Amino acid sequence: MSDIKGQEIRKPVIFEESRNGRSGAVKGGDSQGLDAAVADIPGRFLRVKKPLLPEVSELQTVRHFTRLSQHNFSVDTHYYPLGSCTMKYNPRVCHTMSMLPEFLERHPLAPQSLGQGVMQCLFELGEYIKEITGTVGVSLTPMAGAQGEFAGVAMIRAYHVDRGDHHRTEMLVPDAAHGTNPATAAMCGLSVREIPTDANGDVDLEALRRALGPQTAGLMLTNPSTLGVFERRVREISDLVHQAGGLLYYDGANLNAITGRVRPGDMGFDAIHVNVHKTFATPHGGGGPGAGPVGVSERLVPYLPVPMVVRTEDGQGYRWRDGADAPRSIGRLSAFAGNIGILLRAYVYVRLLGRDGMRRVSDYSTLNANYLMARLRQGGFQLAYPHRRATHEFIITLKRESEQWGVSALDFAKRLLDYGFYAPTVYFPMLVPECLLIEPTETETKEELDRFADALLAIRKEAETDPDCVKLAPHHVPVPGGGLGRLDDTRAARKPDLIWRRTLEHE
Amino acid sequence: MSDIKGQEIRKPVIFEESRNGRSGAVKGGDSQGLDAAVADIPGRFLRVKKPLLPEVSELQTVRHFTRLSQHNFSVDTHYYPLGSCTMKYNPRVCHTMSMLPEFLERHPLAPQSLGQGVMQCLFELGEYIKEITGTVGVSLTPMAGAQGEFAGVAMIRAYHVDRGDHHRTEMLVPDAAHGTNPATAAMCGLSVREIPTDANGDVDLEALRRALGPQTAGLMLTNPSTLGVFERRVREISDLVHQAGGLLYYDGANLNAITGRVRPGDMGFDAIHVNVHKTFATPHGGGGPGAGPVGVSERLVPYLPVPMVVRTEDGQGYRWRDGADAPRSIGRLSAFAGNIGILLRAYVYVRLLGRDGMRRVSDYSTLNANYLMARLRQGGFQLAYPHRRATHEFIITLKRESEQWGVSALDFAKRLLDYGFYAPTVYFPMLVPECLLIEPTETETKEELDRFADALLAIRKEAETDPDCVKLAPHHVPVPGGGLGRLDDTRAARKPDLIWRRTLEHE
Amino acid sequence: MPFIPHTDDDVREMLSTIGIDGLDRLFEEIEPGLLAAPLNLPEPLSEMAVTRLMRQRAAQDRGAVCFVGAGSYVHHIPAVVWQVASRGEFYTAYTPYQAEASQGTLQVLYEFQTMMASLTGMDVSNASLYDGASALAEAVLMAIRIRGDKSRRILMPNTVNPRYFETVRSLVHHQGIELCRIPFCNREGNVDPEALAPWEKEGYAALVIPQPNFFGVLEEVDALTDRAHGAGSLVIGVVNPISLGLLVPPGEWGAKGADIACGEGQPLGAPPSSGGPGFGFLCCRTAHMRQIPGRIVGRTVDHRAGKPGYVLTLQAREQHIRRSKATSNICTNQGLMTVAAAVHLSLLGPDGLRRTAVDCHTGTGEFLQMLLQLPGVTRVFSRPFFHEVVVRLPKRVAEVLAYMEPLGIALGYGLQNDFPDLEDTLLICVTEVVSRDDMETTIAALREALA
Amino acid sequence: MPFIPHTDDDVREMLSTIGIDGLDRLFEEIEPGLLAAPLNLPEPLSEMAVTRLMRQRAAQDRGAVCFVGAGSYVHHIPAVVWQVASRGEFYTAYTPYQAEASQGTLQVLYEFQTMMASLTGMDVSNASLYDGASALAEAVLMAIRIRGDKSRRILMPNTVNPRYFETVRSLVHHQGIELCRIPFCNREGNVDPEALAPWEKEGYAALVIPQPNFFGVLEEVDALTDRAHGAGSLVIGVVNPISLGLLVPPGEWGAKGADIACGEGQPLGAPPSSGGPGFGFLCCRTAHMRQIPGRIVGRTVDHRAGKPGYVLTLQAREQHIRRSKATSNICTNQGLMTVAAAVHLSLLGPDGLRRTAVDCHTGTGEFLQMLLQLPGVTRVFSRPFFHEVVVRLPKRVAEVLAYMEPLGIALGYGLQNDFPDLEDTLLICVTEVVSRDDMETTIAALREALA
Ligand SMILES: Cc1ncc(COP(=O)(O)O)c(C=O)c1O
Ligand SMILES: Cc1ncc(COP(=O)(O)O)c(C=O)c1O
Repeated sequence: MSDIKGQEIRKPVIFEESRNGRSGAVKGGDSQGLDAAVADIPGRFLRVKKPLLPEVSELQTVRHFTRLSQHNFSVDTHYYPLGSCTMKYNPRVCHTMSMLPEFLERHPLAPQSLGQGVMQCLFELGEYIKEITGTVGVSLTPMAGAQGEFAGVAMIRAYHVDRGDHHRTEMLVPDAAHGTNPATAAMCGLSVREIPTDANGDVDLEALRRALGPQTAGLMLTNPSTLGVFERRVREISDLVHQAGGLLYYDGANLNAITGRVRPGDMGFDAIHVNVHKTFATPHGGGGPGAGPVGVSERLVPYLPVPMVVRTEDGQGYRWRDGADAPRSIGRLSAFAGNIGILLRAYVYVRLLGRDGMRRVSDYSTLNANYLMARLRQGGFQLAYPHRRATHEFIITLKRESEQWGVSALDFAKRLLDYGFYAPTVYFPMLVPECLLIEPTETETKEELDRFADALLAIRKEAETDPDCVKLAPHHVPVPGGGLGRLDDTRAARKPDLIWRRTLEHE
Repeated sequence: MSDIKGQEIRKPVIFEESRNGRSGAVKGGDSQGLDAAVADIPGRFLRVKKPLLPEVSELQTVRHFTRLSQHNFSVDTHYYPLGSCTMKYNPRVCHTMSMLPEFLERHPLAPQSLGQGVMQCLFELGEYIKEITGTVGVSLTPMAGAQGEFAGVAMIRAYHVDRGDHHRTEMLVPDAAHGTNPATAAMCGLSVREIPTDANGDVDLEALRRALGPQTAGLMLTNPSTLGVFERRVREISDLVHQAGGLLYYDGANLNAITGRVRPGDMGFDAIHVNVHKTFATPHGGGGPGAGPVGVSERLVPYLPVPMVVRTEDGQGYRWRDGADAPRSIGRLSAFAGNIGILLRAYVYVRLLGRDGMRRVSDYSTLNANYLMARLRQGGFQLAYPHRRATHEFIITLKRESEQWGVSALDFAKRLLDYGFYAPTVYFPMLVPECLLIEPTETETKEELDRFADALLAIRKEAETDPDCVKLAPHHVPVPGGGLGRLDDTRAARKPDLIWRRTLEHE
Repeated sequence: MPFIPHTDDDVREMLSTIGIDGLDRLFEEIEPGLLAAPLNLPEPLSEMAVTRLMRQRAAQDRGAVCFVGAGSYVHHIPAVVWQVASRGEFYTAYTPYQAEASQGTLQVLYEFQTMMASLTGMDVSNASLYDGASALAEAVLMAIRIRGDKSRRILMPNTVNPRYFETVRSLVHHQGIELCRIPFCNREGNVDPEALAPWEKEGYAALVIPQPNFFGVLEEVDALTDRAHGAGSLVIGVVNPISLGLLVPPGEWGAKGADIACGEGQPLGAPPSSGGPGFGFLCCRTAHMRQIPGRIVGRTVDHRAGKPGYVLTLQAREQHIRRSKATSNICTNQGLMTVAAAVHLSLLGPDGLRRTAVDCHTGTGEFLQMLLQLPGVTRVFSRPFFHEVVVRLPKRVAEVLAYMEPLGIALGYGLQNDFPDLEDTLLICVTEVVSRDDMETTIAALREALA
Repeated sequence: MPFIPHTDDDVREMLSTIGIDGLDRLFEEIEPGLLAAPLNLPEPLSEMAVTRLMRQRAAQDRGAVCFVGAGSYVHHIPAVVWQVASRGEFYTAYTPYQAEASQGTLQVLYEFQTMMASLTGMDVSNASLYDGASALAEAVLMAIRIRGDKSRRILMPNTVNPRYFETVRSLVHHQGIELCRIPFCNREGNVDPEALAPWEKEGYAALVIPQPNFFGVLEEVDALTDRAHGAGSLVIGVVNPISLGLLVPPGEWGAKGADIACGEGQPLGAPPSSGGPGFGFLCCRTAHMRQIPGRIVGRTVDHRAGKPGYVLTLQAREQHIRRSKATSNICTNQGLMTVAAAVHLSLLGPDGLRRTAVDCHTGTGEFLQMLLQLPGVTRVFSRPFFHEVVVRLPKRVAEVLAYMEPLGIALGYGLQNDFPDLEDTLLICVTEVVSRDDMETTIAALREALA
């Protein structure tokens, strides 16, 4: 039998489909006289060599990218329990409404009178975020969670500097923290000190006490933490940090676990970012765009990044407040005002859910996580924090499986793909060995959770009886070249092939 | 190794995913008090048993149908050389423009003053169709090709009846004709007489002469015919039929081969339908909707089906002309005015292509067919009409292959799926044994044609060396139940399972 | 060249493989006298120019607050519906002739058939027809086939949508089928079962029963069905699928239920779109399954593993096999609209459908009460109705409509053209998309119009 | 419950598996005093109500004939672009951490990287940053890392978009980096290479060169690049990708080409959308590859068959591995926008991109000529420009803009706020979407405004 397979046919790089002189989108007129038309630009400024862009027909474009799209797991096609990423259903109406042509076509510098609709949405979204996070000031401008973190830490720094506290240059970060936390602190010119976690997943209070001092700028905390547990002594922690003169940053990546139940502001945090692609169900788009609004307590309000939407003086409309208007602001983080198209999706989402809906988010995401955790525990998996409630996510550790059968967390992850599930987050947080961080989200059904639990249990059985099957997985997920195996990361990093070249023999 | 495969996982029927009380789209309010709200309707009119509709979440709906969609070959994903169906690229802008909310939301009985935009498009489309087909009157109302045929034949019948020619009740139809032709004649209360085709694919003129008589209502002809050749003596044929008192119907399914080159009206046809999903690139949507506008010669103008868009008396606008206005019309074919959303797509398509573009359609569709035909002939395939030019499609016959190796046209078709190509039309037209009717269309590249030719040649080789591989194909196209094989048609017809039942054990 | 991928090199190579020296040679079999002069068509437009043009055209079609139903209904369509149905794999496929390559479309159709059969209370459904009116015509032809030579007479009440009547007439009259009109009660707006009496002696093939009827009025479907069955005739129900969220389905009318149910599927996910595309549906009893027109999908298994899959089936009924003896000439149907309907119904579910039906109905009831407060406005028929109702105005309807038109209000459908007896009456429908504000603004405007 | 699929039975069973008796128990580890009162959020809206609301909001944002550029550009986006990019498989995926499950996204990114590298004339590209301004900040940080301890000074001409300057300042100032402003020539609107002289003694890490600059003026990129290189410094080019259809790419500036190229990708398939989302791009020489911030996709092979496939690579640069030593804190980028850009560029091809650039440029030239016909309107800078140009009006700009605003005309961007010397000047841009009619209407209105 031939090995040519309908589902596994090679997907060439689009440049291989390219032919000199072929063209795509329907453009009017013809290419004659283009040179004459730019006679006012001296020749030395003009490009000679044509860039390597595809020369393909519109059908080729559609077919190429449509077929590529099918080579993706996504929420719309697969259960996607990627811990810390909250891959829940992205309501389609949010997309449709944010793609209304009036919103799309508005130039950022067009008169504000012609943008009152979008500005009202943004203003109201800011109010909702303040309410949900328990903060008193908000700026929507950060373009993702990490930029929100930057804004928060930069505000903390500006606060200290403003008060003449120039020596507060150390940021405390739990060892379980996401990589963006220390990286952000570094970008803000701060040094990072790690705080260990205790056996039950809480911050080691003693270690924290020891670390605090006059050099402390603040503490960055995720709560629920990335360990899938709620930091129980959060008020004690915030008191300690505040008493030491530091401020508290809240990494809002896990807000989905607590909306409507607890508010970071009430816990004592001074700055908070929200990943709208997590709690507010905006799509992650295979990498972004996101948006990372920041909310702040009273003392940080003057430092919020610009621009911000505020009410006009007469209270009748909305206007942009920018640097001129906010002299102590940490400034501008992007050329305009952030990812407004994404913020609109978040706005629509809150309007759809309303008060009760936002609370149900945390109720049911937590229910799903605890249920799945119970099922996996009953099936023999080892929990990282067996004595804790799960929040909206939880961790299992495959240390035992790895030691006994030589099958790693990564192998489990790859094998799950064969079963039609996207893999949970692996090897994060770093302090739990061979871990899977599993986040079911509230929009998945009990049946789907059961199927996923059954798959994990089946793989565990395989790991015992036929470990190679798991170690070589995936077996059934085609790669564009026509193969089916696992991809060679090491080779990728050792001999980087980052752009396609006509002369290169790839096959 | 487990046989669970990411790409081949069972797709359950949506009802299996259903759970009592689960719900999808976001509806406001609650279900309380629904009964009280309809207290004015006596109980005997009210439904008691809940209908079997899915009770699933919005995510389940999206995921179910998205995954199902991926189990489809389509123009957007695959080369689709389905003869007689003109599966060319469906420009996406036609979709976008016809989906503008003002067009979608317009009620058919809303005041005409609020529909001048759509009506102008329809009026102009009618003018273009007249120009392209060489006719003098047009009605856009038929909802597909077959309804266009009905309109044409009904007009021919009405014409004879109006002239007192009540005995003209026989419609002549070549043996190569599409099934809709004789079926349409029958719906119009006519009897059908078949006219044979000669060895070169032209109508057997002698047989035609013999068949003509005072009983002749007319002749239905496809030109180019479904044999992929142009009927060379079409003028002689039309003269003969007209002389015998009959009228000529043109099945416009193959108009893509001749747009801008030859016009059916100039060939002598009295009524013509156009399949807009073919020549005008509107999508076929997995079965429709289509639209089948009819154009007519002078003598049939009074009989055109209603409604039609016409200019207002003052020439400033457009209005609907209906039955009251057209007393000899064959009447109304649908509740409103046909598939207007589809007609808008066709309109946009003509505007994009313009005069030259409409001519290029026939140039390049014919070039592609003749090229592919030449390649297959050179590769050893037998052409049905080796002495003829191909039009926009052509036929190969696998009689030899079937006799020598026991591999049928259907087997070739199924094996092509493994190679990632949709299959050409098989076993139509019926008079060519073991035939594949191949229509490449103008929007495919030479490379794609070459790949397709190579695949057919490879399959021919397989048929010789490993016939079972071909006879059992497809091997790599998953079916929803998780299998990979060919489906059992016979069982389907013998034990019809046409709707899902909760109690039925399907698996 | 828009949409044509050929480079000059391609064309040269291809011509040389064919063995000719120019494109014109491809057409050399065509008698030169037939070749057309360059067509008089407009110059091509760029996508950008076409976009501008179409937006201008669309802008002329100003939306209206719409109280018109009469066979087409404005409902809210969740965003999911068309985002899914517009996916290229559904949108650009053909009728699923190669089952293995089209399992997606086929499974959706199977699910659609299940939904429609259950909704109508029937055993089987086809995979769509053009629209409600032509579906009724096909149902009539089907009934005639089922009855064989016994009768070619169909009883068609005047309470059936007049456009449906016209369509049926155009589509069936060539086959010598007699459509007999049944009058309705002027006070109640329905067909009295006694009105069938005159036809019972000679007999008839089938009775058509609309529910609700064109006036929104509920017919006595049980009595009508039983009476027709008693006369040895078939019953064809014409129904609005939204109403089936609330009303007894045709399959349960009378003692035995209707034999065929059909109607317009537009309210299930299709925007009104000036009248099309929507889709026709047609369901029937298992006994008559082989008389159905159009495509039908069946579930079967694959030869290799015996796992479920789907195919087009019972094709021996169809034109491509049976030719002039086929159950219909239909080939292309309204496939994509059934995908939208399946998605729409999945989102609604039984409760959502019921809720929609109730919301429309109560909206109509409320608006009716508001109308009846206006001096001189009266209700025409006294019987129970569903989501559509007839009122009489104290002024010429045409004048009133003309007054409302520039305000962007489509107040209703004037019945006088179709029913000369129903002078100055309007058929009015409220669906869930009409807000209370809309109603109040409209009433205010109408008060002025009537003043 | 919107979006939550749990039935009562489900909840019961799940709680019992967990071994608790109510949802509240799930939160029992949270100190009761922390539990919040019910939030003050609006009541939920149905999808229909939300649709109505958002359409009303959108309707307030009346479209304008737009002559504003200044960093965001209105281009025609073919319908294909967002129909493809909005496909659920792209739209609802995460960053491709599991390569085998995300080959589609990864291959698109690899193709995107190829297009951007070729467009800028550089060797490699990352897979996007937030926007053009933050990309410039990252380029600055990258240059500082490359230069090691040699210098923490960056020369930043005043011809760089002032919003970019502000953004760079906010993002890099904590790290002790000095941004030195370079003045421009008041007559010509560009930076004279001699203006770099004062900085050459002490040295600087990198020179930023905008091409075209904020005024649309073409800088002497060759001389500037060579001069910076001569001083042992790096060159960072900030470019508009549309201009690269026509202009010499940074990789070819001067003798050796720029070292880093970055900019705003919005003109490639992203609508202006009040300023975002677009995307930042950043390309560089192979030598500096391991200093790039953000995601990078690499092509590799599978272990089993050795067939090509794609992975995220060089991850040792990134925050999730390197933490406080990472090249940047960026995690989520603007992924989906790069899918749109890849589709957009595939539709355009090199010729289409060039055509777009030329159409914009000639449009601006034409409109400039029309403006200069008006009494008192003058051109401010004399040098060659690309698709954007500065004019001086004989009247207060604010007044003129206020006059045009209610007519739905956004006539240009007033420079006086950012450049007090440039009194009464407007930065004007014409793209291909502006028609001749638009220009004429605007000129007529402006004539009145100036009268
Ligand atoms: C715990 C945590 N913090 C911060 C981030 C960074 O957010 P973003 O990716 O939106 O920049 C993430 C994202 O995955 C996260 O999981
Ligand atoms: C030759 C021919 N005639 C008629 C038809 C019927 O057209 P439609 O499917 O639009 O009803 C077809 C469709 O396949 C055809 O190929």
